Amino acid sequence: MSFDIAMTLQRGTVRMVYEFTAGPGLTALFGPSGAGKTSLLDAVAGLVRPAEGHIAVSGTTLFDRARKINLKPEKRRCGYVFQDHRLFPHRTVRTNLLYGWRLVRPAERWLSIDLALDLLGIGHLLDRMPATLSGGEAQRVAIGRALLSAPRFLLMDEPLASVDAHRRGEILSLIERIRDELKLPILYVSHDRAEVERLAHRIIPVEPVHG
Amino acid sequence: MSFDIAMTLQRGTVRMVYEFTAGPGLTALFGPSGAGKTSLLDAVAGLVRPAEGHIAVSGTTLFDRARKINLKPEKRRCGYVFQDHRLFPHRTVRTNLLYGWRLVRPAERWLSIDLALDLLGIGHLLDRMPATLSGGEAQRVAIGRALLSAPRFLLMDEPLASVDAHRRGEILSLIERIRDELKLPILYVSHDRAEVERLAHRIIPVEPVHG
Amino acid sequence: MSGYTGGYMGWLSPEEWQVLLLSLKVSGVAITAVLPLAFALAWMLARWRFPGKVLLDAVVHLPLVLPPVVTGWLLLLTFGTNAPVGHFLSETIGLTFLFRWTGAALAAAVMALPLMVRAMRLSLETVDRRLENAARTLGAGPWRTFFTITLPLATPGIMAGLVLGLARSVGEFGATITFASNIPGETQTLPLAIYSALQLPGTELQVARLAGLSVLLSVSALALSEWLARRNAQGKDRHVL
Amino acid sequence: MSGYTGGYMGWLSPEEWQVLLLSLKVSGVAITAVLPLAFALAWMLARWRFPGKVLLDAVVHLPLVLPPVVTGWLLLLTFGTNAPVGHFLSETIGLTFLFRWTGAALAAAVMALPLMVRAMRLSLETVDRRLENAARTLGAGPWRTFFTITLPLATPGIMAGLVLGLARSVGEFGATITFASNIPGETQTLPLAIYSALQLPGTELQVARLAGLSVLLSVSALALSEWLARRNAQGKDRHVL
Amino acid sequence: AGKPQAPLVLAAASLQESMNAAADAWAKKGHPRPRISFASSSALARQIEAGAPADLFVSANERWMDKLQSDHLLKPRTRVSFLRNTLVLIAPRGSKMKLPVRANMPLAKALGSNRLAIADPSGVPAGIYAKQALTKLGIWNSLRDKLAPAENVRATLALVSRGAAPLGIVYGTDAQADPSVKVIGLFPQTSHTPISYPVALLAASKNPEAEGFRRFLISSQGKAVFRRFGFGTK
Ligand SMILES: Nc1ncnc2c1ncn2[C@@H]1O[C@H](COP(=O)(O)OP(=O)(O)OP(=O)(O)O)[C@@H](O)[C@H]1O
Ligand SMILES: Nc1ncnc2c1ncn2[C@@H]1O[C@H](COP(=O)(O)OP(=O)(O)OP(=O)(O)O)[C@@H](O)[C@H]1O
Ligand SMILES: [Mg+2]
Ligand SMILES: [Mg+2]
Repeated sequence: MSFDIAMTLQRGTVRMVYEFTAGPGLTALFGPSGAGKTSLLDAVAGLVRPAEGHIAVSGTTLFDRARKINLKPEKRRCGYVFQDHRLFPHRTVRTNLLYGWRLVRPAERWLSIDLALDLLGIGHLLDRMPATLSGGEAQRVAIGRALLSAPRFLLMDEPLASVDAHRRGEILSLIERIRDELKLPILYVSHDRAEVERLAHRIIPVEPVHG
Repeated sequence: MSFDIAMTLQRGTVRMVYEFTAGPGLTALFGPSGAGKTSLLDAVAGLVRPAEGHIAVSGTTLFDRARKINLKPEKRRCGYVFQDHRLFPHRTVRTNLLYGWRLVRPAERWLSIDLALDLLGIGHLLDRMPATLSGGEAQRVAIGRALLSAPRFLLMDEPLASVDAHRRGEILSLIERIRDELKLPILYVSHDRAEVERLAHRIIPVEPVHG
Repeated sequence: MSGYTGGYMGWLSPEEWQVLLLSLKVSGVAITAVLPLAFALAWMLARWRFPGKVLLDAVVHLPLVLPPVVTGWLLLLTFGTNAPVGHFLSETIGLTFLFRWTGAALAAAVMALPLMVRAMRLSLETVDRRLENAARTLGAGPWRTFFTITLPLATPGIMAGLVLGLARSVGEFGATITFASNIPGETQTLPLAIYSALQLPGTELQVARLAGLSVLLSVSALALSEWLARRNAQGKDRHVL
Repeated sequence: MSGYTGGYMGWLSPEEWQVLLLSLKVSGVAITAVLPLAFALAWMLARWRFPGKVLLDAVVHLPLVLPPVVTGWLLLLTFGTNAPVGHFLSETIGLTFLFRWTGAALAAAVMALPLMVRAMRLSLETVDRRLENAARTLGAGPWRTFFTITLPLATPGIMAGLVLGLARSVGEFGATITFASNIPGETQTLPLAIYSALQLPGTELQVARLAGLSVLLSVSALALSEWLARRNAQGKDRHVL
Repeated sequence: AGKPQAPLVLAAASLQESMNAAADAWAKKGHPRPRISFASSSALARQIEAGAPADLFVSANERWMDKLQSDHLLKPRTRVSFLRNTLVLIAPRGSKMKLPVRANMPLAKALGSNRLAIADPSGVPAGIYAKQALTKLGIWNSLRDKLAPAENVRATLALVSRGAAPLGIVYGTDAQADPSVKVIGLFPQTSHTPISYPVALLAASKNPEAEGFRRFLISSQGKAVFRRFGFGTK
């Protein structure tokens, strides 16, 4: 099982319940705005602590309330592309990209910097500060930063929302290669039907629970 | 002419040249990431000052370097949906929505609060702070805030990027009604072909100029 | 403190009351009066670019750098009855500082100024200009934008500036005694009363009581500011690891 | 200042040099030594929730609230040779404060502490926790996250704290003369030298020169900090109206 | 070890000029020049109580010396009161004020709406003496709300020389040292307890030079130095 998730999250007054298992490949999360997709990714990344339940990825338990397991985010080795980019504002594009890259053993890296720059089309931005990037440029740098940290699985929250059609095609191909050649499990959030249908092995509906 | 724009913008080392006129209705700006779409909207809103040229909307000159005209942003009466939302973090959703609404004479308003809440599906969020909203929720509040300020023209920068398909349909209908019934000029940025084809009377390509 | 009766342990003696109330008045007036100036200076330093900015910054910091006695002495040279500014103010608007509680307030204000400016400036510098721009497109003029967006977003720094300034003004001694003298009931604030008591042996208890009052005053201000800050932060919840 | 020769106008007299260098040493050591403590306190106040937080906050503010003479006196009672802490320190690590430049540094550090803590806390509170979370998902542990994300983002507050603290320590008088006394060459910093000069009639020029030195010292620090801040801000350009 | 170490002297701030001159004179005789820390007597006394490693204390008032003595912080039989001072009424140099010091003198009237500069009478020695004198002359009560109490004698002097106060009460030595004020009256010695400066060796002192300097201070040669600055000697 790539993902084995059964948990309850509490955010403010909202309570969200998730329960699914997913085999290898890319799993798309599909659901209306506010259903809890980002919250789910946050919990898998270890940034939000579930009230109940367990989270396992590729057979490794990341969280289990009953067994008192709660891996720290930095031990989970996820590549998280945030919905809001979260580039480090005090570092250049270059040092943003290298942030995670420097923290893994060279042998574990599976994407070369040159290839990432080329496929994402961000080679000319290396010396810029994030505040000067356009929306799509920032988004592509965020994707690059996550991939270069050599994660063991990917969490992608609308990674292509403001990327133009041409780049989108290239990045989709890259994601497909990661999915098929490296066989990384991927949790993918998108509102774009076409994107989801092209990429996903399965679609998990995320429905809002009110209570 | 809805939009009559001929200007040069300087951002960092990049110089961008725009020149187009557009008749009534919705004008889509289409172009690759980093081409300068957001910069164009910023200039029309009065947030960025062009190096050269002029900007006129519906016959009103907003900026003209030669004639030393440069209307302040608050006098331009644009409804700007920012690519990065820019909700006021210290105000509730309610007071964010009412911010512009309170500043126009009642007679000039063309959208009722109830209708906005209903169409955007944000009625249940009124007492929340922006930091607690999901990506799509924040985006819809940003749309509502811009529309409720009773603008005379709209600047929309990927307003539906992270809105789900169902809501997207409703909001597209709303934009169509604004376009057709109120006849507001609209500058619309989107990377979504389908969206652009449904909405736009014309498509202005924005191409990166390097120099 | 002249005429201290001692022995009255249960509550405050009349003299202690007098000193406490005067301290409250002096600090309160000083901080209230200097607040707009401090904010204006913070604004200029945070937002404007002009030649001599570092110089202005330095002048604002002066009361912090100079020994308080020197500051008091400079105040005397500027606002004394025979000094041009002091003479002018007393002739035109009847405002005199020398040996008056207003002088103590002036000294406290001057000493608090640099702390207030720094804290406010720090907050103003982190206010996101893009939000101000958003307010402008929604029809708010510069002033409305300032009052509805910039000012509220800078609240933490303003609060910090108020607390620092208040604490500093409550503790102000050197400039006050030099400029406004140590007149019971008029300019004898808590630190001056403490100083008087410290001059003689065997007054430890009296000093401790007065110091305790200072602390009490400031702790109240602090607690109030923390409470306000917490109320202000409500709803701004963030991801918590 | 004992043995001031006067007349030597072109540059600094040997005594002035001595005072200046001592002031530099005292302030430098004080600020360097107290920086980690100030930051740790700022961190606790900004990030932790614990019972007694307001109390800790109040204790940190104490040196600001109390007249400096009282602070100096409390230091005497704590770090004097006859006092338990002072005795312990001098017996174990041979560190004595009384009548030593270390005492002047301790007094300066204590007085600078509240200003440093406040400014740093203000910046720490505005650091976006979501960026720290992002660093964690990229494989950085809490310490690395702290040093690569939190600390750099809090730089403006740390710089402001340093400047305020330095300025305050350069101007510190009351606690120093009470605790460390006024010994030329050992504890006579600029403010104490100014005090000594003020005790004599006809020393206005000398006072002005010494005060000028204080100002020079602080303006240099200020200019340096502004320059660093500007260098730091480069590239972070924002929409400008 | 070679040269003997210089003793550390704690002296009241008002002795700054005279004590430095005395130290210079002592150094001229081939001794190491004493290091002197000038501050208010109360601050210095508290430092001694806290265990300050000093050798000699010269106080501007007897009360603190009494306190130290009763706490056994002085070397027995080394305390000597060796200087005297006077109390004078001063005005700015240009003042035309004529006001003989006597019982029921019209000081309050002479002040008008101005204030009398005085060292803080609730603690600072010069202020305490001034209060005694004004009480003895029967005019203390009439002056109660006409006082401008200052931090110390020098600050009092500054208030007068800057014109902030038209009249002030300071030590004779201070008035003599400051050319911008003039003495317009001398308070009778009988109107206040004698103004005397005691010196004593501290119990903690280990410096062999200290006793020599103390003896020099109270010798006729030493006293001569202080007389030059207007002090009386015993
Ligand atoms: N301060 C700056 N220095 C250098 N280049 C800048 C600066 N600010 C903006 N730019 C560049 O200007 C170009 C136009 O940016 P803009 O945000 O207008 O693009 P956009 O068309 O909106 O792109 P997107 O679709 O990605 O949002 C980008 O290439 C951007 O990197
Ligand atoms: N502090 C909070 N208080 C109340 N509700 C909260 C809080 N934080 C999050 N929520 C709510 O939790 C729900 C899930 O949010 P989440 O960000 O996971 O949605 P999402 O599925 O990612 O939506 P989108 O597609 O719009 O990004 C939303 O309805 C949001 O408003
Ligand atoms: Mg989301
Ligand atoms: Mg854009």
